Amino acid sequence: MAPLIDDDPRIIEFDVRTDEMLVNMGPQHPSTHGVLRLVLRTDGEIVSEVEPHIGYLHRCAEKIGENLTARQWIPYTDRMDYLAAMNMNLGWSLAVEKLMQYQVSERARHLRVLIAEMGRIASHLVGMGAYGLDLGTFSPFLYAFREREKILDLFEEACGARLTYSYITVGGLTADLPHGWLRKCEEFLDQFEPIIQEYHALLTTNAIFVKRTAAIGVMSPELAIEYGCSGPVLRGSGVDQDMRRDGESIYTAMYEGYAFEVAVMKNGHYPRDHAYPPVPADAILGDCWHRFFVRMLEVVQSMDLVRQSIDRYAACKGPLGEPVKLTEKIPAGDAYLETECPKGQMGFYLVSDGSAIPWRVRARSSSFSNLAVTHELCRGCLIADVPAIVGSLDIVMGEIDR
Amino acid sequence: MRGPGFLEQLEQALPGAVAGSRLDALDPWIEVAPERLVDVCRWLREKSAVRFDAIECITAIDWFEPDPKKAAKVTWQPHTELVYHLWSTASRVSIVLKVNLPRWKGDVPGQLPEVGSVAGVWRGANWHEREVYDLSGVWFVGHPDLRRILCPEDWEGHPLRKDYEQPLEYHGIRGR
Amino acid sequence: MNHLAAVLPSVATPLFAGLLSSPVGVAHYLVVGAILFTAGVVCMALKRNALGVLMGIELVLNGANVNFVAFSSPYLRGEGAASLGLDGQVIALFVILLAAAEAAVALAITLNFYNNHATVDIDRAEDLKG
Amino acid sequence: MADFLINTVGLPEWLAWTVTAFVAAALILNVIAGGALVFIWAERKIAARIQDRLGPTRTGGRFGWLQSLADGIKLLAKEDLMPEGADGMLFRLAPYISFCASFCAFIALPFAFDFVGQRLNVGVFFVVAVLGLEVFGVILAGYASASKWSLFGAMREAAQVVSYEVPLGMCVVVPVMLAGSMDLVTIGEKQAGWFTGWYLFHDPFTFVIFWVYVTCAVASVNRAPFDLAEAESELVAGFHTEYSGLRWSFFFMAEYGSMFLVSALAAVLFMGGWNGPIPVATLLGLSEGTGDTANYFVRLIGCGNLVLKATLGVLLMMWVRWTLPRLRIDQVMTTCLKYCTPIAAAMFAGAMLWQLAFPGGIVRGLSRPAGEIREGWLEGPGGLPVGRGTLMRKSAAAGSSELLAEPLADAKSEAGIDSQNVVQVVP
Amino acid sequence: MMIAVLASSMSMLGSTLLPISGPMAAVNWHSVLFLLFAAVACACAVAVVLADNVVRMAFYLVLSLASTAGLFFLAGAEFVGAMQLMIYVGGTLVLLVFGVMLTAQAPFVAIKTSSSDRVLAGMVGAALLAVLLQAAFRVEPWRRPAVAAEAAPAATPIGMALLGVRVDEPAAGVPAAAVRSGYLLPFEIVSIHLLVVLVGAAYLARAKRRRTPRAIDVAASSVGPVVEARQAARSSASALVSGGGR
Repeated sequence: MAPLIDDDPRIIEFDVRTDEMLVNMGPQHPSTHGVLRLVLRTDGEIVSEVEPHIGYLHRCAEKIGENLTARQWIPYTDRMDYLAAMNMNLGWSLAVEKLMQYQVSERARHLRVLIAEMGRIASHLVGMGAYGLDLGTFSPFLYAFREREKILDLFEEACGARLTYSYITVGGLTADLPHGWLRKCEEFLDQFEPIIQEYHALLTTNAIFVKRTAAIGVMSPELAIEYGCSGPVLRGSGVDQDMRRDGESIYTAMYEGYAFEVAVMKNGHYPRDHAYPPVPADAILGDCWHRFFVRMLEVVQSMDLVRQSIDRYAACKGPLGEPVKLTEKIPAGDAYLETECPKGQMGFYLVSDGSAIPWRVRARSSSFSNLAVTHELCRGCLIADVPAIVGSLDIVMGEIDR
Repeated sequence: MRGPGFLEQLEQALPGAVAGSRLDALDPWIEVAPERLVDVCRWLREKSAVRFDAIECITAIDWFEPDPKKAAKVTWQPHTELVYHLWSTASRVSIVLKVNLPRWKGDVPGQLPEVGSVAGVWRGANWHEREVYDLSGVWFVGHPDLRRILCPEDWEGHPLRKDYEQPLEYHGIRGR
Repeated sequence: MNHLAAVLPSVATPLFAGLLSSPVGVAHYLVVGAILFTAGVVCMALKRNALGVLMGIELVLNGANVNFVAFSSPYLRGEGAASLGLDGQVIALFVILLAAAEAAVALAITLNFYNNHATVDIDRAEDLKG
Repeated sequence: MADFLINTVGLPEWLAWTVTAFVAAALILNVIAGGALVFIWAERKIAARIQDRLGPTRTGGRFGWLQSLADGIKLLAKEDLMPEGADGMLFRLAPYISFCASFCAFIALPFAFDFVGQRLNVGVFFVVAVLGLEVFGVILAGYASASKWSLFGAMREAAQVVSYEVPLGMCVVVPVMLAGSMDLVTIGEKQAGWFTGWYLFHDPFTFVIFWVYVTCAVASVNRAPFDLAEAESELVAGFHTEYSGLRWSFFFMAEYGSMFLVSALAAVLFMGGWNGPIPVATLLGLSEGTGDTANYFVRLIGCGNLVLKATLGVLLMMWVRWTLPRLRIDQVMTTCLKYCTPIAAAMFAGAMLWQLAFPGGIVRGLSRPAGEIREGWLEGPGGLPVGRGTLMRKSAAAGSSELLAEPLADAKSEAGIDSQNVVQVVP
Repeated sequence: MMIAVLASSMSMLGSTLLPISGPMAAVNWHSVLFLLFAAVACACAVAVVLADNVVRMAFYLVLSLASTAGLFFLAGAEFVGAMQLMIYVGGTLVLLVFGVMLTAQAPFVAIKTSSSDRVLAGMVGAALLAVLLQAAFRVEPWRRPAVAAEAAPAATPIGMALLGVRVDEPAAGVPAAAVRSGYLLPFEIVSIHLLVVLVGAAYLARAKRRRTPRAIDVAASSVGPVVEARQAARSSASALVSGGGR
């Protein structure tokens, strides 16, 4: 390194110099959302480089998929994003159905929307609570889990499992909803709605929370797109993209007739943002605060969708339909389908040689792409910002490592 | 992506790059000559009418049947197929590129097949290529940092190859 | 040496006799001050680490402070002994303040030295050697 | 107590004093250790209530009273680990240094009039100074652990606590200025009577500076949102990452001890100390000097008062901790240097000017313009100061603003003068 | 030599302690505490010299200085004692340890001194100590045990003195007017000095460095370009039948 002289334009800071230090954040660290290892190169409190190391949770899900039939692989999708297992089931089922060119019944379609959106609420609640935890406040986490528990209760009643559901499956769903479920779901939504204001008071508008998140980890839309980021991470940067609207027809057809607006800032406004706290003055589009806020908006959006789907499902008198056989043969060919999962666009790619067991199974993880951008966001931030940034990406290691 | 017009544009811009295509498939795809892959990708991202600004996924498919009885029945020659799923945020369309590589470079077992890296075109391809290298054993020439990503650094073999055999033990841990 | 050997028992006997029962005087404090001072001087001479030298200086100043306070103390004044009164305490205060200032500057110099030479070994600081 | 032991029990003097010292030490230790037990239990219950759950319910009966005791026993039984490469001696000593600092500061803290380990003439200064020593144990712990996270925690703690001593000192100086003494007992005594006499309500500046004090106190004892040194989401557990078992619990005893200490200090400095909002004892006719038993009774009530106020302060800290996210290190320093310090300085100046303009505070000063004003140094006939006394101003109704001086009773005897000799003081 | 001094003093201590082991009733607590603090202060000061590890040195120094503060309290200089605790122990030494950590290359910094240096320094130190002790014992009145005096608290007089007003009684034999000026000027000088030092130290300790580009600096440009690009692409992509979307 060439010596610096005082009027060198490269010098911007004068500071007490310290030695560079390599620090391991993880794999056992409270705020790495699982077994993620971040190697930080720090100069005092300032992080000059972050390198994520992944793979601690690698379970060869894709290899396993080459030895099971398509329906048998459903439980393995549960364990990818275990916080939104319903959405994972849906993504894989749709990909297989796309290759099989299979059409589920209308009733199943509405039920799938209902379940998937409930799953989204549950996932965003965890994301929100855990983000509070990353910033050092514990209470919102429990508030979020309290409500999530109720969703899990509902799921348990519907399919018997609380975390790994395997409920949505190729050709429909494993079972219809039990009697009285819809009423309980509506009751949940009614009591949940005012609680969102509580979350806004505790986090979104909290001065310290804003200070910790606004203008931190700013991601430009170009950067987000180039890294293949998706979901709230992409929309938090102001890119108007939502697979539920922009995806392939087999997926978008599911949402046909549903009214929803993509939660993204347009002309300085979020959809229906008059009902929510205003964007703080020092927040920049693409920072941690916006990513968080998009999630909060999507909770409301999903509630709306759930209400709509409840009506449609209740009105739909047709049969639910049976799932395909466990050993159903899949036509030769390949199909790739991306669905809008809570964490982002989850893609499933299926190559079949005509037998019941796929030749190749591929899961394109949204968190994988979202995490890859970490080292760009964390350059030059403080150590305390690293959990804030990683937390705002809302990653799930089960999905990244597969 | 259906659109013979687009394919013609590509062929005009980069003659000889397109090795084949199938536009009536479920996901229409274009097969690209391995040595022209980076050029094609750069053209798709920067020059084409539809800017494919995001790379969603890179998949390697190992077309190889280890069971000799079944292998006699298959219609294809053993090869490794790379599938690139690209996406245009602007116009919300996707495109599929396929690249066929030999299973081993020069058919010498153990020599990884090589193809140009597109990490310079989309920075997001970096990790995807690392994953393909790690699990399927394809060497991406020009990749800035091609290391294993999911498996440990000292892991042997590439698990998603069909002839992969799990090691008997790894650092004293029983494998099978 | 001989002188000291002759002096020590004569002065030390009243000092230590009834050490626990009789009140201490200024001399007791002076002994503590002397030990601190000496330790500081030795520390300054001995340590090659710049920060060690700094600590030696602190000890020396502290030893001096003990003396000032002892001379000013209303409790220790023996009959007929002159007292510094308040002045002793005020001087001790100034010493403490200036020691803090000195420590800050010395530390800054050490850091600067460390930045340039990547060491705090003062034996290596010989750039200005003629 | 020593007198009692010597005269009534008949112990030899040295034994009596030793016993007295040990009893006093044991009492303070009890306040810290017992206080820590109670506060940890309270923290669990409060956190649980804030988070919509129950907290400990079974251990030791209905409300889980014995939960912290059970935890303590568990910690005792835990293996005492020390990382390889740690500096053994410093690693082992560090928790005790922290605890000692916390403990020592209690020596000068009055729990009621004369209920004090050692009444120090510079009590406030002593407490603040000793409290600042706690940081040393933390630094040593962080350094000796041979863990980078611990080191980060230690560096943060050092930077933070040293910085916050500046505004904290300024806040503390205001009551000292108003009382004209650094003796905590005197400061408490000055606020006797109704709650309007508290320095909190002395004038608007003291009211503001009280909240600055609260902020700085929370920061200097490392509680959320300033718990940077042990920020669990960033630094795993900061300086005590590598600690386990009893040593770890000593850090916590020190933390809860300090929390109680700064709260008690706030009570003494701003909220009348052991004087309740309503002078119940005085209204009942019980006051200092009524008799030994009455004295003791009054002081016991005062002690309860102070503990209650300090506990309220601790509860406030808990409430804050379970509500707010954590600040970042640069924001913590900004809060200190850009907000707390200037505000404290301005309020200090304001309180000073207020004291000049309306001596006696907002309530007393305005309602009683005449009479006792303040204490000061009196000049004798030769121009030399002769001793402490009270400056009087004749009532405004008398049409004179002349300043009179009257030496205090003890000052008179001390200086060997009587009030006749005292003349005017500089206005 | 040092050992000789120590041995002789130890033997004297032993011989003189024995006779008074009986009448413990006359224990002077001031003396006991003094001995305690003095012993800790001296032992730790020696330990500072003997230790090689800088952090341990700092630790011993803290104990030594804190014990000295205890001595100050015993000597009736409560304000100085508290000041010592606050500034020296709480401030200066924390700063020192900070410096140690900033300059630590290995986890535990220990620059060894050669043993010949040790011997030499020990000899010089012992000689110095002998001279100092001799001086300490030379003046007769100093050795006299103190007259037990109840002293007035010194904090207020010190404060007044620093503001230029002396309210304490002048020392014997000094004319009152001579000490009346107080310490206002030195106080101001020290204040300015501290300020200058603060600025100077901050200036000296800085290091030049290149700024790491922060993510915020390469921050988000607006969404505008993407939206425009999308519109452009939409119109130009009309030739395509997109595989997705509507």
